[in-house]
Amino acid sequence: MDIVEPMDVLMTDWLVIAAIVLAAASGVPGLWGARQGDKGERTAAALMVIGALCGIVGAALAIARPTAGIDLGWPVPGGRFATRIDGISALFIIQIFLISALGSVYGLGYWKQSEHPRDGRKLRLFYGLITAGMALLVCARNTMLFMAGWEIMAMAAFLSLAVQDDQRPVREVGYVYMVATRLATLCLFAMFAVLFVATGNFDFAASRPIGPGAATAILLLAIVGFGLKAGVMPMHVWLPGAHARAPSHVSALMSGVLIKMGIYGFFRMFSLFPHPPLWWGQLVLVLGCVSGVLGVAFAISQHDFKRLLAYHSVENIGIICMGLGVALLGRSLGDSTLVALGLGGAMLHVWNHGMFKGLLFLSAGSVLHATHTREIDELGGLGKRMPWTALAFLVGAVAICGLPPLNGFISELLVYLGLFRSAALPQGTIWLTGALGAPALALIGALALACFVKVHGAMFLGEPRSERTGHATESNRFILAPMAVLAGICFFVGLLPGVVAPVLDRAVRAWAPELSEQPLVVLAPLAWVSLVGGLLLLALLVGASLFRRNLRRKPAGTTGTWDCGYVAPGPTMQYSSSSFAQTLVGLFSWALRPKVSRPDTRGLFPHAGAFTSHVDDVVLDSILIPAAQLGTRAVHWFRWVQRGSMQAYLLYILLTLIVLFFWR
Amino acid sequence: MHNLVAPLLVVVLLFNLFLLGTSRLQAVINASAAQGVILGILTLCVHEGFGTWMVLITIVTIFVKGVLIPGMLLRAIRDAAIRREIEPFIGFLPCLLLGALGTGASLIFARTLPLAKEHVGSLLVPAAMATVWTGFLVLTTRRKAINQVVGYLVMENGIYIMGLTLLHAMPFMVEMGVLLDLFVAIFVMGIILNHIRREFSSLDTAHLSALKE
Amino acid sequence: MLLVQVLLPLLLGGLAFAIRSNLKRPWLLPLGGAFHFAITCALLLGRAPAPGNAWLALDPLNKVVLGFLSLLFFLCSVYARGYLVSRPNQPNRIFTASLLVFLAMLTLAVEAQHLGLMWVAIEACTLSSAPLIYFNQNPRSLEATWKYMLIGSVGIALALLGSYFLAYSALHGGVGASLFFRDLVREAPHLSHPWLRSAFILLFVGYGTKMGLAPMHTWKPDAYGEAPGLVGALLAGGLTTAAFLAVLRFFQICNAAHDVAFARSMMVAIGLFSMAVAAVFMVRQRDYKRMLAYSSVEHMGILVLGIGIGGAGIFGSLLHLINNGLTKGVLFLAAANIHRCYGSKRVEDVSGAIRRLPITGALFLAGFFAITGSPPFGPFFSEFTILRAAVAAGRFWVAGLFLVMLFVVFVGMSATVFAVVQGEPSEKAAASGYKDSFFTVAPVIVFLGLVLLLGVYVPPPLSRALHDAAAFIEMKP
Amino acid sequence: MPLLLLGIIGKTKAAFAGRVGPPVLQPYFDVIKLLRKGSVFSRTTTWVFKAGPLVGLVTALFAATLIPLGGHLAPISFEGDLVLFAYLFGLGRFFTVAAALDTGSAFEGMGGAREVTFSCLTEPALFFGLIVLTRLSGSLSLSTMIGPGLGQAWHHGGASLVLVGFSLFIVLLTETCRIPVDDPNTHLELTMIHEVMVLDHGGPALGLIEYAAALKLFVLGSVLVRIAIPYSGDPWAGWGLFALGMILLAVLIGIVESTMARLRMAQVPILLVAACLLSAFGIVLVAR
Repeated sequence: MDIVEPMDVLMTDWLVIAAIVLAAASGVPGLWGARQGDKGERTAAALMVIGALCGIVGAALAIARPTAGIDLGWPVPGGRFATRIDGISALFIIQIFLISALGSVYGLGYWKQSEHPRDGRKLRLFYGLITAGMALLVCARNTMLFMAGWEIMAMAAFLSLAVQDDQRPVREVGYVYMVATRLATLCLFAMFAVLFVATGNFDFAASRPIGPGAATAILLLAIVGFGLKAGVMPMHVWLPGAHARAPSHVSALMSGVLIKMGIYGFFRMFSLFPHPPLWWGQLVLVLGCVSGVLGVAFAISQHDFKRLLAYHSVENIGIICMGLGVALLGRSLGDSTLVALGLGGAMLHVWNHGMFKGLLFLSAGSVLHATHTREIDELGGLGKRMPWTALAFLVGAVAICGLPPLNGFISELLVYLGLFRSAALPQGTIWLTGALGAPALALIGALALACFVKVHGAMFLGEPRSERTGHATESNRFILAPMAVLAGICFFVGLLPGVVAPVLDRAVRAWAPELSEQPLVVLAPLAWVSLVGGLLLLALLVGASLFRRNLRRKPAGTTGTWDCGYVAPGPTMQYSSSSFAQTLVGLFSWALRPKVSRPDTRGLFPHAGAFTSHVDDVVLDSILIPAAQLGTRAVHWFRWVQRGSMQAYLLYILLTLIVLFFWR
Repeated sequence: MHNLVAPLLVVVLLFNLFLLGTSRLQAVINASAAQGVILGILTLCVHEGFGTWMVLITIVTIFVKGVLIPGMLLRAIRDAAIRREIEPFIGFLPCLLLGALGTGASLIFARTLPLAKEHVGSLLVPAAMATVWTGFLVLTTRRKAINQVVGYLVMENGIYIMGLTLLHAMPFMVEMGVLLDLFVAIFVMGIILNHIRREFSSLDTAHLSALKE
Repeated sequence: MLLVQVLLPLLLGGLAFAIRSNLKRPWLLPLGGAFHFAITCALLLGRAPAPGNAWLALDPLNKVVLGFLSLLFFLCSVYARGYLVSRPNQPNRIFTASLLVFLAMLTLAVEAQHLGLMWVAIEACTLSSAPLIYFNQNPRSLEATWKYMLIGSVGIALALLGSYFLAYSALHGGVGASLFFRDLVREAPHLSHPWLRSAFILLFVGYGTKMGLAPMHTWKPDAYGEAPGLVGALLAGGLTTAAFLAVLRFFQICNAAHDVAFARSMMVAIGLFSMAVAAVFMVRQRDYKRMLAYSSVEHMGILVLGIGIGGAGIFGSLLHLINNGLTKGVLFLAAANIHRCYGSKRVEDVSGAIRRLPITGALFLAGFFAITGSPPFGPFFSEFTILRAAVAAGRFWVAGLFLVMLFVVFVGMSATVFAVVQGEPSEKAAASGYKDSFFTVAPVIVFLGLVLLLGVYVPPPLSRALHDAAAFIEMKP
Repeated sequence: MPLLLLGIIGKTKAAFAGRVGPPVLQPYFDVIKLLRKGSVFSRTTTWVFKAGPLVGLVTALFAATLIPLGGHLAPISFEGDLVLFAYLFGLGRFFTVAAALDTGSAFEGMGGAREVTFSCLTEPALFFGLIVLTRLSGSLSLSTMIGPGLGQAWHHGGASLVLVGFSLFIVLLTETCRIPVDDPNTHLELTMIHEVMVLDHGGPALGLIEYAAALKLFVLGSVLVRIAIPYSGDPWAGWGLFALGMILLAVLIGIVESTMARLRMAQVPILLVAACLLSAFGIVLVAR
């Protein structure tokens, strides 16, 4: 045994490395395949699935027994090929490989080579690269290796977004994404440089305590750098457009996993600070609240369902940040309970959001594939035409609203517990953030509920609002199967949270090793929750069967919907999603700044008019773009320097000489 | 013979001012040529005793600076049929004043630099500075391409004067290299001048500002 | 052996006039490049004796530069053959000849151990590159050549003046009148400092003009914009490198004289200024070849910045010298292909390159990512090393400005590059018969491969050589 | 018991209106009758429409098991059950509104929109109140928070408890669709919230809905009553007090309904924000 152990521990690491290689290579064979013909795509999906299995098995083993890690020389300045899989990494690895494997299967039905001969191969190549990059950066224990993985991920994501670069809007969102991600990367450059100077090495380890100045610098740079990737509220500008325009399984990967890499960065960096100042936790917590509330508020006001889902990613990132903030508070107070609840909640929510947001994007993609529109107000009545997609979306919606008995509830419960406990703290004003956080989270939950009732209702219930929606048909099995798997996971985690708790404990320990261990099973009523959840489901099933029996006894008649005496009801008379959200949008108009154009209905016989309301991304369209234009104009003013006159050019040289001579 | 150095340098400086002040291209070119000849003589004066290669250098210098290049330039303006410089970017008078100021400044500047004992009190360094400065002025203020070539020549003259301060130190081939490169540079410029004339039917640099932001 | 390396290209250059056929002549270039590269390899691997006579010799510094330049020229010469054959109606006799002379003079400048000799060689490079820029023989290229020549010559003249100052400082210091670098370095402590400083300023400005540091960069966009792409690659990778080598040599002398603080501050200032100027002109740049020129200005700035920061920065900027040169090779050659295909270098007329020319377009995009310092490409490591050095030296403002410039440059450059690469190609472009050929694509792929290699694996010999060179500059035994 | 409350409310209003009014047990009769009826469904609807009432009822039942009735502890109680409590109602709301949208009628959509919109404002108010209770009791379980410990909580946190009581009362009126927020028995669909949502339900479904609504009233009401009457002693006496309190509450609601007019829809949010502020102020009080 003693001899065997290091052996298979080593194997664990290499298994994950192999998985990364397989994922990266998955798209390559297809490049030589014919433009038509499905060999390439099937090979790609197969490779990806195999790789994913390796990766998941490896990560699972790593959770079971901590691994030794790999540390090989890597002859680049400051580089070592050092990887290790601790509790935090393992969770992320499993999620990465799960979602990307399901996505690649989904791609078989959603992005058929026969339907996209021009860009199918490119897309699969970059898709594999995204996966590989993410897995690499999550394993990396060397900042250079981390940067490599990070940038591979970022660039591959841009390229897979840009496969449809023949459409202008795609080019625009791609540009915004690229600029944002570059800003993030540069912040990370600076952060790692500071880290190196502070610790004297390129590992993710505070070999010597980091001074307060450097610590603050690292915190701020991390918040900007990783926050941009994660899409924390003021820095979310790239997110809605990119998620809306990318192919849906790429959106699922982006929203489900890619933005979490920013969160991973938070976890990894903050784990270096055993005694963070109190204001760190409070700052992160407040950021989380802002991001959550505004994110969901923006979501409600959208009429493009993929954009709407994208804004919900902003919201959920906010919830995760709240959990992280609680954990930071706990760590600076040395309160292991808060740490366990906060970080456990954040971790679990990372995982859950990956699952249900992946599910939602995949089912949204299924709708898009069937109807070719992203306008919510053109849909409706799809529940009859695409029952399975509708069901999947419903599961995802209930889960994302954090309602029992699905997985979203568990993680939000943990965060709630953390917030309530921190609100119950006696010390000074620390409890204040918690006391504000809990109602904020409640507000977020209620708004999310409103939003998803609206979008589910408008898309799948009622009558079709447009011609093409009427002719929609259910998608093929490649599209449905991955959704089924994800829905299953949502139920599993929601009903048996006790199973995942130990995994979370390991992550918590990896994050704050100095604190005493507090198993979540003890801290949180997970057993109760699964009991209640199970009973709830049981009751519903029983009730349903009774109801059905009752109906069988007294057969129900059918008729049209009661129209309150209106003469000619039609599909267009249905309550549209925008009207559904109108009041709420009004409540938040101070932040959303909706653009409304009302028809002129004055006078006795008003003309036919149309009412439209639209909400842009305030930060991007009202602040950043004008600022950028201003800057460009300012820069253009300098152009006269290069005016083409030789005399001027020589004059510059002369002046330089004079200045330098005076400097001497 | 060493006592000739100072007066000759004064003449060089006067030529500088003349170059800045005058507008007729021919006069400008001739002035630069004369300056070249004086430099040739200076070489002899600065260097005690006639070495064989000293004489050689003097002859080559005088030939290139005083005959060959001016000849080419004169031919160029004859072909291009241009006689005088149009008003420079800043008028002639300001040019003159700037030149005079520069000369004064270079005298002061040379003072800040510690001189080797054999050069103490010699005008060589300030004269070199002043001439380079003049060259720059011509380059930056004149409109005609020819005039800029002349400016470049004057600058090279200044550098040459600087070179005289360490005639002993400089091995032979570098001297030759200087002249050679000077020659080739001007030669290529001459070719380009001809091209310019053919392409734009004038030597006015106003035509040469198509490439810009 | 070193002499052979200089003379051989000259010989071939002479041969270029002898060959009649416009199509056969270009073969001389790969030939010369291959010979040159072979000799270089032999020298660097120590197979061939490198008799360090007084005038030409290899030292840790120019070893690195020589190897890099030889490789660069070899690949460019392969490309040149394809390029010239693709333009049969354009006479290429003078072009071929002066390209080879350029190579010879570049080698001379790198290997020269004597102040004057190096200066002569660099001047000769300038002159021999004039016909290269004038290759297209239209008014625009003429104007570009004129500006390049005049500004370059002024720069070189200042460099000469600086050399005189340096010599004078030696004279005044009472040390021997020798202008060999090794003597100057040895005697540096005795040099007269006022003269040394003035000399450094003049030399920095003079050779800086050749490097294209702002504000002496003004010739660059015109020259690179009008010259054929491979000339751009050679100037941006080759001539600037030789000039940078010269600056390094004088920096080393200042180092040896223990009077380097002013030089450092000067270099940091000029470096940042160059980056700023480049950034300003790259925002909304509508001409993708001029954009590359400004990018070259930016990276020259980064080079001197790294030297000015010192410490790890010197290693970083030597590494960046190679990374930048190779990446510029990718970008200029790919841009040249795109230019040939679309017949325009304005963004308005060029779009969808990646659909029209899949390989070239992809290479252009990859080169862009590389030059903006994205891992896993080589430039990332060099730029990060420089940043690290700045932070370690406690110069946070420098580091901050450095990052800001990098960001602005990226914002500007990406807009132009994406506009070129993405979208649907115009009908005119689709109609033009141009296709990627082996000779016009293979070298670019090799360039990119090398850049990628330097990003994932810096061969230990290379890094050792770079460390030696850095130690050599810093006068650390 | 829940339906009885409705009866009492009806009686009270009748008394104010000077009528005799229906018998107190009338709601029972209604529900039983409904359950016996056959049902009619719109062609537009899917299974979601049928699921609505069922989920609404089941969730309300589970919520009921979480709160301590009378003097006894809740059958189900654990740390953090307050979150479950709130989110169970959320689940119910989700499906009720979904069912409303399933009919595709403009009016029911309108009702659903109002329901979720207002609940967005009641939830924070509820949680502010819960935080006050947590800080007072130091527990995260309903049965402890509003359990025996409440007695001394009144001593040191009385003022804030009063505020919380007020805000919870507003929450209750809103959640159970009472005047001044909603008018359960007008017949102008445009003005209604809850009733208009269930326009298309009939027969057993409607019966379930009616019962679920009453149950919701009962559950929320009992929380309020527990807070108002923090009795801890002999459980049976506790039951008595509790019943008494509930009846009083019903009467109170009746009085409010018959004395106040319905607010305009636009003004409802203001009322709810006020509720939030009340309980937030409660926090501030308990903090000092």
